[in-house]
Amino acid sequence: MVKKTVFVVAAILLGAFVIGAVDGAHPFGDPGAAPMDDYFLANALNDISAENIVTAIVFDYRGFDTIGEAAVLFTALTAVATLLREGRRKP
Amino acid sequence: MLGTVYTGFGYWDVWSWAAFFAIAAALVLWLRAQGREDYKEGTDQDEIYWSGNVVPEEGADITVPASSAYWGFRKAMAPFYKVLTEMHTGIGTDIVGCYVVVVALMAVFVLM
Amino acid sequence: MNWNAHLPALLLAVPLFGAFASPVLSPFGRTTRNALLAGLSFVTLLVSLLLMKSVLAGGTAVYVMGGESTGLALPLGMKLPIRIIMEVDAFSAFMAVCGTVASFAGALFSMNYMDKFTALGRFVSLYFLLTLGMLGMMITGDIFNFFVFLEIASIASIGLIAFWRDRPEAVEASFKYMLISQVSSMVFLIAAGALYGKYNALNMAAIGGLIKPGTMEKLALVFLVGTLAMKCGAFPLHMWLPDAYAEAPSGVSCLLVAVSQASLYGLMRVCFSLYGVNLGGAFIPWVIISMGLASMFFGVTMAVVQHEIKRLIGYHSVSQVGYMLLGLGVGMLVLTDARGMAEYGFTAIKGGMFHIFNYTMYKALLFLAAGAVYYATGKRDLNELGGLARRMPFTTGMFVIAAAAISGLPPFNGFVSKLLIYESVFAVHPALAVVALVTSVLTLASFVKVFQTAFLGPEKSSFTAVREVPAGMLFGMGVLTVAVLVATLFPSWTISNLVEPAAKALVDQAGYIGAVMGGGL
Amino acid sequence: MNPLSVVVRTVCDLFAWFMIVFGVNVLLHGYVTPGGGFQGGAIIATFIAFLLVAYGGRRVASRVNDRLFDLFEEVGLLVFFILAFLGLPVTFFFNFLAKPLAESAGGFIPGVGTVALMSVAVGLEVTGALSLIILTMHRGIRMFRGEDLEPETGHDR
Amino acid sequence: MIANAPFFVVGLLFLGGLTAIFMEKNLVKIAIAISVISSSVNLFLVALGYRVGGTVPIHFLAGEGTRMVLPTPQAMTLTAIVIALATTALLLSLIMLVHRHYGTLDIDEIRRLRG
Amino acid sequence: MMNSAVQLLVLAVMAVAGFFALWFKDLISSVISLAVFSLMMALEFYLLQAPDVAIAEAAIGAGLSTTIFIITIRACRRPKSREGGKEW
Repeated sequence: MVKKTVFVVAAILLGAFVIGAVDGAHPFGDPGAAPMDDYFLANALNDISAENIVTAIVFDYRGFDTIGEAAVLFTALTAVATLLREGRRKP
Repeated sequence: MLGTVYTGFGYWDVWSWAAFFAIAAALVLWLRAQGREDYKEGTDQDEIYWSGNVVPEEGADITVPASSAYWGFRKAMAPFYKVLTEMHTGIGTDIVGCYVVVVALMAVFVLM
Repeated sequence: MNWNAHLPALLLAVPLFGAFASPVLSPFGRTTRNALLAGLSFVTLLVSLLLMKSVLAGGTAVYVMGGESTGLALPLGMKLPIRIIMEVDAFSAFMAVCGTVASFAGALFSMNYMDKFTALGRFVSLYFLLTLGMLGMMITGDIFNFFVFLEIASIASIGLIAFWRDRPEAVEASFKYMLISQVSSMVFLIAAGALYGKYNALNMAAIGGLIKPGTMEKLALVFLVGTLAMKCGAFPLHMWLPDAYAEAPSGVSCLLVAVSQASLYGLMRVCFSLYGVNLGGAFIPWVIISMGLASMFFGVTMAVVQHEIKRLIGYHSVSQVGYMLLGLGVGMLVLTDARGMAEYGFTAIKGGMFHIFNYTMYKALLFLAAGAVYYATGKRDLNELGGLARRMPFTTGMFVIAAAAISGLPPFNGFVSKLLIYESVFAVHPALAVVALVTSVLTLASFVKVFQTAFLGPEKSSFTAVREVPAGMLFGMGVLTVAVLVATLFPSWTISNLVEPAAKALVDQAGYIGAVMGGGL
Repeated sequence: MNPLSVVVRTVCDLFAWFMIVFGVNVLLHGYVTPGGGFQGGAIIATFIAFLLVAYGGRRVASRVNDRLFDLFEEVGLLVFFILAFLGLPVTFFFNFLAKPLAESAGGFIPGVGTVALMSVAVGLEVTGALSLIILTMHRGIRMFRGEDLEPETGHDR
Repeated sequence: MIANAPFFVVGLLFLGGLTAIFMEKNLVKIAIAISVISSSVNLFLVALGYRVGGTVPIHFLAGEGTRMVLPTPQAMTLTAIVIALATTALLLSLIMLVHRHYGTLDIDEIRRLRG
Repeated sequence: MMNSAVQLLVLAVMAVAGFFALWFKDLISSVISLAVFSLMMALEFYLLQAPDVAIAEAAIGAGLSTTIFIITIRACRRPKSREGGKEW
């Protein structure tokens, strides 16, 4: 029981630190100067004529994340199919 | 030199050690060649001496199993190993708990 | 077109293609599947060697994914990079070479080792995905991309650890690893998101250039360090590691060793390049040093009393990771102190780095040898093994070489890297070197036990039918043996050509940032 | 689960087919309206979930062919990879079909170039993968009921 | 705190999920807790990109010349959501297998590997 | 102002749903709570001007995730009622 108490206390402590880290990022609703995102907002339509900037980012500017993400999904499918494979039937 | 490493405090040369090993091996082989000449295979001389008892047929009976190796060491360190094995409970949440405790402690100390 | 510039992309594209093509090609039979596995692993190894060569000759390689040219990190009028950038300096290339050698050896070994399982097409897919995750972590320069590759690596390794899903222990080990890796990767993502929110950049070099000390940065550093230290198995966070390494198929354990080194790479990248001079005092270096000491000592003491061969080697992994954490942590301690760095810090980093190479090679070899014993006899409990030296001479020989290297017996490469670490950490405090020496002694003791009980002694009657393992497995072990012997016989060549550029690249934060940001910090 | 009422089953059946149409719409117009590969694929994959509710597990397992979804997934992944690879004379992932806004009127491939094509490819992949995950896990239930599976012996002799 | 409400809720959900991992014994409940944690991280990422008065980052819907919210966190969140689903599926399959082998869902009884 | 009031309401419902998802002992209720939580999350994403993410979260969180949870709960029942267990 002592162990469990210690863990719960540590979890609450870590949660408090997570709140701290999250609050430390920037105030909600006011990200300040955002040069990288402003570049996307300004140039996505003109450069590659994408109306939806999020899609443009997902498939072009940060396309490599997307192939990684497709690989994650593929990995998960492969792992699930491996774990729950039919295997050999009894003769 | 290909085999020399300077550590800043001294150096290490693998080829001189290789030479040392070669010389030592030659010495050992020479010493071994000086051994008794009346040793003959197939006689009682190459039997295992088992304190006068009958030697068991199965090899496993005359070897020390791995669990019994370093018996004295384990005996001497028993309190230490008791703590250590109690720590490795093997429960999944304990592993997560260790992680959470360590990260929380690090965060506490880094902010102090 | 200039293939040299595209090597970083090819390094990732080759295993990715292997993973995607394996379900299509594996119905064509065993030969096709094995050719795919071994062939593409070999191509990956070749690409990583070429990459190493080009990085050593031409400096840090920057590859912009999807940019108008490979080296155009900053678009017109921008101070920050906007696309995903692969940044390969000498350290990354060095780690990639270590990882691909282990991957190639494991692939050769797995061809015969996995024969009696079903679903081998999926095994090949997962193997390539694990390689992909490892290489991606090693060469990416983008923190969110790092997270994606971390997830690929952990999911693939979870699938592979539980590959023999009819063994309850394998499922259990896999489940425990899944729990801890999920929680910790979420913590990692919180830290990455917080860094993005404050600096509006995801590139590690860009954040490294902008970062200022503050509360949020300290918390993010702690989260990143905790997660990555867990993934490489530092002491209080190591408990999943022996289970996972012991229950995975041996060819996979060999690759998992390299994957844990990728996490170690991430840890060092975060501490040296992302934070660097803003590390905020000596606290984090001391945390890493003490984690290293604890890992070394407690890992080896747990290993001495194990009697299951792969679990014993798994605990040794914990203990060996401690050496690297110790060496690199001492280097981190004197990062801002030029005199200490010149006197002993750089030697410590070199020692830690050389130990990464040695450790990957001999630990992978040990796992493969343990797997060969298991393949031949069907037993993994040391109490039931014995007298295998006559039946399996090649396996025995390679095991002896690996065991001598890991225990740091003088002529072998393990001794050289440990010597570098001992002599340099002695300058910080003698106690560090003493713990390292005691660990080395206990390592030797436990491997004497393994060698004596498994390979020496009288033959057991149940093992009369045991044969030497097939040639593919021997060849896989042979690759690693050659690597160990090269590092043994030519330590100076290895250090000056592989290790020293990597160590220089690691401590050179300005160089890492400048490669992307164009020199202007 | 006990059989659900007829109303629920009919509604689920209808919704399942509606979801496919909606998903394809979201998938194809991802570069103009909210949506794209993942969202469209995920919406189409709920089709299987609805079918499971509407028809029950046994009928779905016997009627639905896994090969089709396997094909979707493989084709999606390979097309995605090849599209990324085709940009290689410049860089991996280079958008070699894109046109600036001024020139992008009409044409078979919209001006966004590979974004639209990759979106469709990822949509196929996500559809196949998510449907297969659900189907495989659902088949897993049956695996635990009947004990007719021989444990794999691995490689011990 | 009211102004930062989404961030606060993120922290709260993270804390709750993390605590629930230690309070619960049932494996499925632990999986639910992990799911809640990953959802909270997703909310954090999206909330990072919000700008007061910003519109959807889609020119088709927003019209010209307006102030838009940041699009990068949304792209990251899409990736993170799919990753969360993939890991959840794998975790649940592992739970099914654990239940098959051990016949229980109590995490304290799944401890054959120890010491 | 209106927007932020709605946002606070959605956040509150979301926190409550998340709390209940962790609180309920019954697994099915817990999973249903999780689905509600995911729907509220999707609504919140919509309010934060992220319709792309909202669609993905609604389809994945409320639809597919719930399905696989329920499949798992079905699979992990105690195998006592063999004759009564009609397959789902």
